[in-house]
Amino acid sequence: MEILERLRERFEVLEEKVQRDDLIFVGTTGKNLIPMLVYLKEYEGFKTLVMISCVDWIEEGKFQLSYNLWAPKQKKNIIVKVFIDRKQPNFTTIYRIWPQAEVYEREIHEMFGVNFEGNPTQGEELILEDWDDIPPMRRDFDTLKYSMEKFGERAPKSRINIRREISEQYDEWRRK
Amino acid sequence: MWSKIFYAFLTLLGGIAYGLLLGGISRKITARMQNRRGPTVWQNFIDLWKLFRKKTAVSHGVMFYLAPMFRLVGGAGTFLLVPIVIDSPYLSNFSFGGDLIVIMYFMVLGCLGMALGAAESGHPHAPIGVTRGLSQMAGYELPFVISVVVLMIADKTATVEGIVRAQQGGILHWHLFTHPFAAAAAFISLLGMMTSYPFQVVLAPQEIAVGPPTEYSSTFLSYMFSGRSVFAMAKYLLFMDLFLGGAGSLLEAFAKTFLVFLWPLFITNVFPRFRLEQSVRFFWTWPTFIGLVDLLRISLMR
Amino acid sequence: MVNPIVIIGITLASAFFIGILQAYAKVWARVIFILTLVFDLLASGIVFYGFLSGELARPISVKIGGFPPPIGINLLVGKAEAAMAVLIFSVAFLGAIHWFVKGLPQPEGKAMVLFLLLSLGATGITFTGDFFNLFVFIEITSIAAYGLVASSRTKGALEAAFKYMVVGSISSTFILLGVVFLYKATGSLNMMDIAGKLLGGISSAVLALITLLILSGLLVELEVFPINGWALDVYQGADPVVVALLAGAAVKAFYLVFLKTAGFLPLSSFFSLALIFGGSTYLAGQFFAWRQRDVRRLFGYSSVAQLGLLILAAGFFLNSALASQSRLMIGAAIVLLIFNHSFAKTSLFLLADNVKGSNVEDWAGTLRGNPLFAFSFTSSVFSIAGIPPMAGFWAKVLLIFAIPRQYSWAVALILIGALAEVVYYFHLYRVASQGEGKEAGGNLFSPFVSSLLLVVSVPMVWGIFSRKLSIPLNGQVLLLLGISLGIYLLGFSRPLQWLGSLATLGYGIYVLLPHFKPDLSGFFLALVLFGGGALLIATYPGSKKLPSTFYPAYLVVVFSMAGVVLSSTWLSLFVFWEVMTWSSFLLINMGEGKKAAWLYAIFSAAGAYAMLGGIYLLPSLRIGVGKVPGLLPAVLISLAFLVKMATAPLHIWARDAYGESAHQFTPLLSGIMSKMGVFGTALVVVYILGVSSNPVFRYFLGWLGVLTAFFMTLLAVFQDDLKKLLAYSSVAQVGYILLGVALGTPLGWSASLYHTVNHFFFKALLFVAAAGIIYRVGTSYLPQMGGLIRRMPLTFFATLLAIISLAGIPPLSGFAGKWLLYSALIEKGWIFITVVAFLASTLAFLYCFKILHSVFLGQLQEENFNVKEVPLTVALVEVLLLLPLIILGAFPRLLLDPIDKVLSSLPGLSPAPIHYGRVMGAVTKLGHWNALFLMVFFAGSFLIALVFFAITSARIRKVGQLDVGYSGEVPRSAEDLHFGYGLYEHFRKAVGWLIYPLVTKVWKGIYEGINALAEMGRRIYTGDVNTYAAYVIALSIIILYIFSGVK
Amino acid sequence: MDKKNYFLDEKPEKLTYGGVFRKIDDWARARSLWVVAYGTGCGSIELRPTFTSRFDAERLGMRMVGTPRQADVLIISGYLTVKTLKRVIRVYEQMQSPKYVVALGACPINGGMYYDSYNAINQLDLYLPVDVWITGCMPRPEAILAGFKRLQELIDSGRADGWKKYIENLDWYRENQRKIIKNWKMPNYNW
Repeated sequence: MEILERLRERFEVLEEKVQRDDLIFVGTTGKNLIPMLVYLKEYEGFKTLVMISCVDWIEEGKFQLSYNLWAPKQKKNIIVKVFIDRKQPNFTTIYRIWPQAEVYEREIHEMFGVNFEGNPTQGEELILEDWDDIPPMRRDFDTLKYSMEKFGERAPKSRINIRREISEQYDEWRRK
Repeated sequence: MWSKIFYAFLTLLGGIAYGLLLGGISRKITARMQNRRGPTVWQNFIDLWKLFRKKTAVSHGVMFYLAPMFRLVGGAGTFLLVPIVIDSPYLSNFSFGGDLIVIMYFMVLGCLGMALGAAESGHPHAPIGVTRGLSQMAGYELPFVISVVVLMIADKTATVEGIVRAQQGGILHWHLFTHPFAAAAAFISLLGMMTSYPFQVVLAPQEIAVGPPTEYSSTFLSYMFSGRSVFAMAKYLLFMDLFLGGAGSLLEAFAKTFLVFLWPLFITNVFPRFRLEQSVRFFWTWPTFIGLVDLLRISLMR
Repeated sequence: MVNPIVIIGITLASAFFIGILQAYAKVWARVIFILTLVFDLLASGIVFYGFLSGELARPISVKIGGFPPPIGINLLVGKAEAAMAVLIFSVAFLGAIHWFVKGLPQPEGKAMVLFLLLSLGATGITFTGDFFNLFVFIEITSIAAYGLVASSRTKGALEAAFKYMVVGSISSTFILLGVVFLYKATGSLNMMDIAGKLLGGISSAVLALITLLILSGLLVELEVFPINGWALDVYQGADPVVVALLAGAAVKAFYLVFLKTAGFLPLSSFFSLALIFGGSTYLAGQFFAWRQRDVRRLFGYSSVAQLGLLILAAGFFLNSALASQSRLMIGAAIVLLIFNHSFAKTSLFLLADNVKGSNVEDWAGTLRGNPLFAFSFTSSVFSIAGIPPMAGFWAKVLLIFAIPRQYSWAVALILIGALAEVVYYFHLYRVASQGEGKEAGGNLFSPFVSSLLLVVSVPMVWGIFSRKLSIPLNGQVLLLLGISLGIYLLGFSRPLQWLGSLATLGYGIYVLLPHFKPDLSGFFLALVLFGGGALLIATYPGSKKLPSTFYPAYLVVVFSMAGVVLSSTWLSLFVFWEVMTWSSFLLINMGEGKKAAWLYAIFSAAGAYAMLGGIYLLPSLRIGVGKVPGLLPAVLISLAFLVKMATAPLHIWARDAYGESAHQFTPLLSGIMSKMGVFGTALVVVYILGVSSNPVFRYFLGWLGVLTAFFMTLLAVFQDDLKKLLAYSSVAQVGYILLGVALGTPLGWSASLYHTVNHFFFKALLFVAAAGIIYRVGTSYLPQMGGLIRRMPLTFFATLLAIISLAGIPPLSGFAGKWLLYSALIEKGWIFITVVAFLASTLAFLYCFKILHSVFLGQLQEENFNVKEVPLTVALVEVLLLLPLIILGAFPRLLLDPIDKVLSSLPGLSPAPIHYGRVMGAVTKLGHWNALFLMVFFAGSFLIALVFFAITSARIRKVGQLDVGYSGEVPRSAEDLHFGYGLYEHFRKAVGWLIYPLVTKVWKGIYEGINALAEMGRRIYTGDVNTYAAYVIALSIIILYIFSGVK
Repeated sequence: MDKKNYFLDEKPEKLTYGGVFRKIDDWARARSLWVVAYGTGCGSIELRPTFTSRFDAERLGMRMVGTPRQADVLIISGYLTVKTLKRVIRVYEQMQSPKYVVALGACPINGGMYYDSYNAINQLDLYLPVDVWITGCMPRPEAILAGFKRLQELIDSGRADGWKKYIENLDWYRENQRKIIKNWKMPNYNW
């Protein structure tokens, strides 16, 4: 892929993978991310930021941030991956390049606790209201335990009776 | 005098009941047209009773509290001002209270009270609905007024009785046939008055959910409900008297109002909805031009 | 008795002495300077008094050196000359005082000498009876003027002096040539001789040549168009005192000579000369001033225009073909004009000296800074613009009514010019009266005295001229107007002023009690006095913000309206109409509107002058004398009334005038003053048009009324300012009233008169309530209010009733008007109008709801949380006004019966064909309506429903204002929930094209077109002395060629 | 912000249930169920067919209304998150008594497939009084209709008194609600 060559010339490319003709994965370092995104946007035609996602690699102590870009003319996707330290999940915002990144970053902050410096609305509630634990999408968060503690056990058996009653009722009613 | 009041009261109850029944029938017919069974024709009575007997209600203030009375009294007043059976001492109601002009203005009283109460609820949908309703009213009023003026000029009277009397002597004397264009304009504007479907902009379930009575509940709503049904009856009666030659007997009245009632019902079930500005523009063009034909005819023949 | 030569001699001598003394004793020089002027003033005053008292019957003729006239120099002092001298010396004296207050110009000795010489020269020009002597005095005057102008230390003064000098020299040359030829032809230079004996001897062509030479010289000095560029430069550049003396007095001396000399010319030549030059100068001056941004140059244009008017008047004055009565009137007008202009201009120029900066914008706020300044400025401007009660008004009226019918185009010209004058003077007035108060300089003594002279002269002038024109102005009303002005003296305490006003109004009602008769004037008089009184009560709360002139102006408006309705002649109606207009102008100007009052002034003035023109065309001034052939007077007179009713397309002043006027005044403006238009139109329809004739014109009026109603209603729907909304509503309602009047049937008139009264009740109530609300809430912007029902229940209730009445919904009183109107329309058969009227009143529901919702319903905004109910007086008036709404709703006959009486008193009308019979409402041939039944039915069934509800209802809990079903959300603030902005935006999408501001654009286009023309015309004044000189010579040649008759 | 006057901060009164018209009332209430059209979870997609031509709930006298004020029945159509629960509580309390709650699907009963989710609640009846449960994931419209039929019977026989229980045990319900809604930013009583 020519684009990969061009990227290699200009930036530090840690890993690369051509999944399909129109989908490329590129890994890079945090320092190189913003130059690379700007380059992709301005010179390679990847005008659209499709989404930002985050993966928790708990074993390696890392968060992976994936920036999914789309070039409307060439009809190509490129996903730029960058790994950051899980202990100090600080990274920089890209909302100045794509304003819509603001919301994705806000969500990632809420769900993973990644801190995007410079994001103006980071910290405001987006999906969770009044969250009081570690970010729920982190893999060390025990969601079952949390659920049982907060929302109680699953319902008692006795309620099944009512259920049966209703289905009987239903049959009866159908027969009429 | 007292007997008159008594009969008027009875008529009013009858009017409310017949209005509710017609509402039920309309729901039934609509359901059948949509290939479903639909509620019973008495459904509106059940709803009314339920609302009336709810346990709690909320009030947002004085005007909110008084508005249902306004609505009911406005509807009832309009209903009672329109004679049902023309020469009957019992069923001509309070038509001595005023002529057509009075009726046209008295109609507004209920709407105004309703609008004020709704607006006081503080819910944003309420004033939105009211302003839409008022705008639409400005729309349909033009063709309606044209046809009413045509009738008043043609019959040289502004009283409903006079207009009814002018139509006696056979079906072809009905204004529906003597002034077909005016009648057409009026009947199109009736669609707007009844907020039938192409012109359903007030309650507008798709946009503002319930419209003006968003905050009304329980007993309040039951009053509004009965007010609305009697108001609808008043409009049917008015159209019957204006265009269908009035009624000589109660049975005739039932039949003719039913005819008037069917017209918006059939329209409403087969049309999608206008936006407000389309609705106003429609009223100010087509039915207006149709009505103008008769208006010009009248003014030239005079 | 003082010998006139003494005046000249002493002045000349002291001028000489001052020059010497200056070097040794400056103080003595000043003392002598001022003493001389005092002496001159006294001396000329004594002479003038001599003439006035009849002690001197014939002109004083002084023979200098004892030589008989043809040889020696001769002074000839008559009444006019003496008066002119008094004028010159008073202006000079005032100017001198101004100099002393402000500091004399340097070098002061020379300035004083030149100043004395200038006034002396001007006096000499007036006095002299000898042509060569005249030339000498002209030279003295001119040279002194050049010197004074040149010595002014202001920008452009030197250049102006140079231009003046060049042009002046040419003019002198012409005069000298004329004098030489004259001497050659007659062998004499004495005016009396020439006028008396010698003229017959020479050929008319030669005589014409001579006169034209002299006259064209004088015309240069009289600043006729287009050779007046130099004068404008002088006015702009020179020292204001000098300018005041020049424009205020010296030019008038030239004018006197002009009058004297003009007699030599064959009449027709002089007449057309005067008309052409006077007229063109007048119009050019008035219109060119529009674009002028420099105030002093603007005053200059105005002076030029006034001189043009004087020349025009001279043409008529000397026309012996006119009846002597008219010539006498024109003479009086000339005297008044001169007097008026001299002192007003003196005052204005000296005031201009007190303002820093020369542009119009620099005057911003000057009127607020200093009451003396305000007084002087206002009275001077009113004088110049010819606004009653000032003398200038009478001058204009006298002039117009003396001009015979075949010259009615001259009347039109005068009126158009007067309108143009209003435009720029009131633009200046508007700028000066608004903005931050600015302390104008303290040298206000002289301007104050001169404007005081103008004001003091008012009663005398009125006394003389109202009798002379045989206008029976109602004496009681005049007295009341006087008392009203006296209220100003209580200005130290607003409550006292308020009480005083109430007492005055009560006294007024007592005095005018005999006039409450069942006829049209009695009907409107009751409305004016009782309505004005009721509304006066509500003015109390705003005392903090009210200027001290509020109450006097308010009372003047009320009593002048009383004067209008009590007038028995059209002219007295016009006089009171003008008083009403201008006092209301002051009140509107007290508000916040930037251009509101100005627009109001322009439109009112246009209407008023049209009315004056119409009255001029009437065969008889008495109201109530037969019909008039032709529509023109009716149309012209109606224009004034239509303006006051703000009928489309004359409505564009109304929105801002109603919206921005003082809140306490707006109820009166809408409730009563707009009804004066109705009264006037009614008069026109009954007495000029005839009720049953001119159907086409009345049909046109009907369309005007109904279209006004329609479009104003539509505009009101989209208006977001409470008062402006009510303004549009008010105009629309008056449109209905006009429609009823236009119908001309008894039923239509019943509807109109009923609606007139009823509209007063509900609209005044609405405006009073609006005033109270705005006072409490602090804004009139509707989206910022809301939910006030929780804080102002009484006001809400009152407003609700008023709105129901306004919308014409039974059972309240408003419906009767609607019912009558529609019945009348259908009876008459105006079908299309009926439809539009119905539609308009349906549209009214839209804004009715808007008022109630935006102000009272919906969510209460946080900033209004601590708002209280309106003040007590306002609440009292609200209650006072809402009672009739209910009572009339049940018993409309209470009003319809008096209306029937009024109708039967009018020619061509009879009581409305309504039978009351057994029903407590009305029955016509068309329909019926039972008011009492509807009221009882409504109240009864409402009560029954309410009681039933209260018994049977579920348990009702009153919840808070944010407790609404809001998709499960908890609303954060009232503002989020309140639907205030763009209430009818969706409706605008449908019908927005109907309210395209076409009319506004047309009026604006006209205004800007005239401005562009004025700008083009102004290019004539290149500012280049060569051009000016060329103009003078070219014009003189043209004059000689055309008018001399020499072929 | 001064909350004064903004919300009614007053405990609801205990209502008696009876009177002369009790029979008629129950009969009418059962046959006139107005449902607030508030989709809380995935089950609300099932309500559309229920109320339109195919299944036609209107023949049972039911209607969708757009405002809680006029509604009698609140349908909890599937899982509830903490965030939705807040709104549901508010909607429920804004409805006028007598009022009924119908819970749809497995999630309100025991958390369903979201039983271990960090934000879906497990037992609805801790927070709101449920009159009828309809199981399924999701229940088909037929089941929903059957549920409503059941609700009608309960009302008709006077046994659908969740609204009374709610008022009587308001403190208990509030305690449960506040346990999971940490930051109670609502007015205490949402009438």
